[in-house]
Amino acid sequence: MTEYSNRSQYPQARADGSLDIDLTSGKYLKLWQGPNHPGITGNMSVELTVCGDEVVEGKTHVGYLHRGFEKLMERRTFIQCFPIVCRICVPEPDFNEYCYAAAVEELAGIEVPEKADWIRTLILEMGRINSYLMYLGGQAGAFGLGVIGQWTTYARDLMLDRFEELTGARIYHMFIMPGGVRDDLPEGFDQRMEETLQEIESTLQDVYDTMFRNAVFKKRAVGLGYVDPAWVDEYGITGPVARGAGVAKDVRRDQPYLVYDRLDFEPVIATESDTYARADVRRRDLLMSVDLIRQILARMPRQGEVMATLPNVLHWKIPRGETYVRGECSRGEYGYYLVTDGSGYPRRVNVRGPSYTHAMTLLEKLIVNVNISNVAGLMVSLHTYPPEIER
Amino acid sequence: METLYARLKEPFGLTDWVLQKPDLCFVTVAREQLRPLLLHLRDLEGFTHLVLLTAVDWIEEDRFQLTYLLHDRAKARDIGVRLMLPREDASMDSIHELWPTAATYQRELREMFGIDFPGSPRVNEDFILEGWADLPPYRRDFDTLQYAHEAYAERAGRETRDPARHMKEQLYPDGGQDD
Amino acid sequence: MKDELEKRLDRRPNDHPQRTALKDIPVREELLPRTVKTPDGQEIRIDPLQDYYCQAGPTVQTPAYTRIIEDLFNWARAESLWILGFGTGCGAIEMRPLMTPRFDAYRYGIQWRPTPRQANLLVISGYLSVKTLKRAIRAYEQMQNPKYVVGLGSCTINGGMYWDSYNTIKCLDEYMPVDLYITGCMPRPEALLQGFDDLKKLIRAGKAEGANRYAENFDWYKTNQKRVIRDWDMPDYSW
Amino acid sequence: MSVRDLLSPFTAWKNLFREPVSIKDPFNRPASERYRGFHKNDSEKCIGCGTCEAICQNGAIDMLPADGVATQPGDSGLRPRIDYGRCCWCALCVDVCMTGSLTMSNEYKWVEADPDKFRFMPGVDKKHWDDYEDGYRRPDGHRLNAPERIDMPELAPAQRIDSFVEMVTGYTVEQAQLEADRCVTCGICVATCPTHMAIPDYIRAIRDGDYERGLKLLYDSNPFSQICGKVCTRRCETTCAASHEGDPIAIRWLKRHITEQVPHERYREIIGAPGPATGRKIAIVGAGPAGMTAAFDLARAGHQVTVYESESHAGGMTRYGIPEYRLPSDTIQREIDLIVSMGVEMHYNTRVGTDISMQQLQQDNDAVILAIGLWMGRSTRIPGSDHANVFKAVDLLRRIRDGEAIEAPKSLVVIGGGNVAMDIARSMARLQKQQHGEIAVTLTALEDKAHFLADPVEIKESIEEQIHILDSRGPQECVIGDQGGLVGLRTWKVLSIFDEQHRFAPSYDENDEQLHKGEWVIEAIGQMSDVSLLGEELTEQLEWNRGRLQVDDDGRTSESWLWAAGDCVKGPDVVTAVATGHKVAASIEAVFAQQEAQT
Repeated sequence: MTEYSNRSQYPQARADGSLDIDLTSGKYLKLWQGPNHPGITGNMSVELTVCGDEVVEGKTHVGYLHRGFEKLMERRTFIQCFPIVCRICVPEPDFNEYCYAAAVEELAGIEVPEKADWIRTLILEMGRINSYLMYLGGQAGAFGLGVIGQWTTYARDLMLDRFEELTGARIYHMFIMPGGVRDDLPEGFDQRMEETLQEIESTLQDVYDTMFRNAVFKKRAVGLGYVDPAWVDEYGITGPVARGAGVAKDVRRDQPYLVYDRLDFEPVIATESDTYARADVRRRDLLMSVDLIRQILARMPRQGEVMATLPNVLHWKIPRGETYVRGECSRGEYGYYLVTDGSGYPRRVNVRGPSYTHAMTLLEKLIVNVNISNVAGLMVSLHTYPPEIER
Repeated sequence: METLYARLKEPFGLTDWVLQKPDLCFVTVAREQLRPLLLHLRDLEGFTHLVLLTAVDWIEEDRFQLTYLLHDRAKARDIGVRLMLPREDASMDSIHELWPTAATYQRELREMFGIDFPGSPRVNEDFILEGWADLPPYRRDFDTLQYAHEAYAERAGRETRDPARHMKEQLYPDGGQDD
Repeated sequence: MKDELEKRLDRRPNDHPQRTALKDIPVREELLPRTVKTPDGQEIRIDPLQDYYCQAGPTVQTPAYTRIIEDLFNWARAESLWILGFGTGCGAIEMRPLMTPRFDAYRYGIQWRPTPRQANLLVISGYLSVKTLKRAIRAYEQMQNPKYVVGLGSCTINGGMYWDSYNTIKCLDEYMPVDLYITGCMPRPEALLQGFDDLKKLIRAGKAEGANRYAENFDWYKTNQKRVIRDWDMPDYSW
Repeated sequence: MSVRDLLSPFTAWKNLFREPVSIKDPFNRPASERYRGFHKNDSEKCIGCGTCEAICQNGAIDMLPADGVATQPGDSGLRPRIDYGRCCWCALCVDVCMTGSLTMSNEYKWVEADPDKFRFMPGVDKKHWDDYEDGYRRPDGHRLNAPERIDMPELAPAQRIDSFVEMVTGYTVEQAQLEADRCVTCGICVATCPTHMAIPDYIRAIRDGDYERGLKLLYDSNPFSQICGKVCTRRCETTCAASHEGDPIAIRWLKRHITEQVPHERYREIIGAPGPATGRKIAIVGAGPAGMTAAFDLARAGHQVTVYESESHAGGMTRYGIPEYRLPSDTIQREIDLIVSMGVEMHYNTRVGTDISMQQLQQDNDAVILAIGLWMGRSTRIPGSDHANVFKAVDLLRRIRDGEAIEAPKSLVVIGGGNVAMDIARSMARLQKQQHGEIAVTLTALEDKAHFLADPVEIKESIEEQIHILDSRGPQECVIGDQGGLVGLRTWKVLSIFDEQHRFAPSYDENDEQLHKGEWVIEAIGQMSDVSLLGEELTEQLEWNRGRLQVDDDGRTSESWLWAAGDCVKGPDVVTAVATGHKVAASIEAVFAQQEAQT
């Protein structure tokens, strides 16, 4: 493992422990990476203070995508919130739809038909595959392996075609509604899904050969961004970042929701806890999702309703209460904290995205002493999406 | 969960216990008991993971509710600790030494609700908003629609009619009785 | 055109009452005037806002002398749309399929560049928060002429889903000269290609005059921009 | 790190031999079958209820008048205009659309240089995707509002058939809440209600649990709210937006629910006391819904109102024409008492024309209102219809309601397919059950089942009560037996009722002849006014229209002091009578105000 710590003698620590960074000394340079930068994960930025080509301090800046969802939802009825939540996360919007719907159903006491649960699980796994494919392209691209992104984006597009025929939209599906899902699977869906899954598997084999067995990638990813397992609780680390550190933390298994208790799987873990390990966890997790989709299609009931009867949504009121609903998305724990006050509008919705802790405190910790050229790779390895930080 | 509550109720003066679902409960605690309670939960009860820290504005009751949601990984359960703060000049003790991530949450609360957390790192820096000069936007008394109307130009030419009123104008404009 | 713009400007109220209690927004540390010591010990006084930017405002580009030459230029411009890879909003995610083999926009002379200096098309991919608007304006101003702006998604047209948000602008053309809009939430890659194709037609017809409109109505645009960007800690034109 | 790590990436070169994955023509790639693309609207089907606008969280939809779409009962004449600078294609508008007119195509490309052009009225502004086959439409069974009405609890046929106890028991609060919840508050019904009650508002009051506000809203437009809550013909429900893809909202039962939830002693306080006395005097002939409504309005305005009623009780046809099991007497009495409490002077058992003349009324009052109803049953005038056992339905109903002991025959035939026919058939069935334990009532109507004039619910309940209903039968003769007693009714099959000019001229199939056995025949084919009270002179002076008094739009007759309202002018039904009552009251008020201004 490459030793990154204490490579530079600067900056020196002051007596109180803070860093003695004097911009006028000429030793340091302030460098903004983002928001308009090819090596940034979406529309966000890190304010780097560098000494030579080494980062001595990094501060995450977000808010470029802030639309005030939590405020907007307070003035939308419960059904009107449903189309807006998915916009909180572009690459994997369905988790918002699921968490919101589940929270509303819990507080309103709505029973969801069993088949809807299966279809929801299917959609969440499809979304996970999409998200991971994007990640793989980004992770490879951050280390200069542009071709991986060309392949995975194509594979992801095939999955988007499946999304389109199932949900009627490519990106923002607006399919998981409070009460169930909008519609049943279309005819012949299983067959086309199987073809897509096979294409994805073959793409992944190519990715494995050219990325994971690539000297360049190994050289740069191994040892980069080491996360100590002890930080997992301290920093609220979830998902593949935690699993890459050997902590088998997976909401799907720990607190099974939807139909995960009826599927066979084991959380994927790795112990090296660096960028390479996290990429590998995600690659294997992706393959697991492929398997889960096959299990779902094989086991799900084909008869029955997909939507519960809702009260007239125009005057839908939910009694006072609060709850938290979580799910395991591709980046970690996604959760909705919903407070209702008996009116027709949510009192408060708080969206807890995994990037909130990963891209802020954890990134700022990991980024110290990293070479500038590796900042992008490090950020991607935490798999952050800025809109779920600022909402 | 029940036994946990029974054990902690007396020493920490917990109230308003709600078992929302088998693995999630909410309790309310007084301000001075919060830190001991969080420490106890983290170090002795296994609630090692701070899931979220957020606020709810109960403007009618003139107070903020802070919610600290903690997760126990081993037993797969959560506890939400509620704390009520007066709305006026709201300020709360920072818990960033217990969980470093709390600093981010506290920065957001400072910006979006105007709740101060003295001592929390970078708490007064802009976090999400930039150059914001109005009421903290997540407060209930901040009207986002009105603000949007006043601050940002909108495209002209939108109008709408109410069906019932339009029918009245068309079919019985004098408001008279008809069939 | 200008009259119409003025009219739209007039119908909006000035700073609204909620905003009267303005707090002073401190200028960023790195933008403050300061003295810097060079490695050889010389001390230099720097005022970043004055020294780091060229402050000359934009100028209107006159067409080439003859029609044939101008047509040739326009053809060349139309066939090389270089898009600034600045994902300002969610719509940017549909650009990625365009960059990759399935939709392959490169075959139509469209490619993505990482820096404004190399790009001539700014795609505003959806809503713009005030914070991003500030960056988008700078990115736009740093692009070389001739340059074009395409508004992507309904949010750029009339606010879209975020019509009542306190943090997003509603009409993009109040702040930037937009040549074309593509509606959708978000528009599919095929719709984007269609939009770029239509933009090419506009350019070939010599009608994509957004940059000149920006230069002509510079003050109007700046007034609008400064109305929503509260901490205007940058020069008026950051070329 | 090994040699393999250096060589393995070169496997990428195998893609050199692969078929390119690029889509050849990305400009013409159709979206999927379910794709939520640009909107379509079937303008013929759309009723302009604005529910799409109500649910749109983006404020993208405006309801505006459209070219070629007229405002008419049941159609507001507005059509949605969608702003694609706002829309997010969530399709909630499609899901909630009350008629299913709004759908989506799978078109998705729209590029425009002018941002103001992204607004259009689907189905009205023609678009090339209007005839696209594919695109999102609401999946079967996917509803955002419950299509089924909450059933009104009522006595089972076996329980109710031998008594005149009210058969409907009224919603519980929970049931009413659920039913009120179904209303989408579009307000299209208001225009159809003859008296334009604030229907969506009082339904909202039920949802809010604010019954006193609901009651105030009811009595603002209808002083017969308790009665209408039980027996209204509810034309509003025929135009209800929910009726297009489900049951209409039970507007009548919800009205009834409000009146039941407020304690009766609170009514007067909620409705409010009458205004200060004006000294004006008004006489009203007939204490039916029209007369009493006018009395209510005028008394509340402070005028001195006197009502002359020939029967012993007020209520008119609501009391003497509607059977007790549909409308109990105490409901009527409460309603009348409430109106009388506004300061109305009642003269019962006083027949104008006999006990007091119209001329006298004219002299004593500033205005006179004629609200004499339709009390004379029409006759079929077929052979044998003058037999002693051939009755008029109105007469019989009145006698039953008056408490007269009637000996029901073992079997009888009713002629007519309206509500009165159902009422008398069911009333007689009850008497038969009480007296003989057996029911033998045959009902014959000219119309076929699809065009019955009676309320479908009445027909359903009649059938439940073992009334034998025969449609398309034209009465030809009341057959009289050898002993002089009635044997039954002979009918022919009806081929058509109206001729080509839409005039009443039934044609029959004479080969299809039936004899319906019955000791009695009851005619329920319509009523007319008894206008003898006017006296010859006044009858001469007044203008007439097909046997009904000719009135102007305000209910005023050709005589400037005389107004007319109720069934004798229009109808017949309670709520129309209430509407005309309001109208003449308003007209009289206007005339008074005019006189005031002149002096």
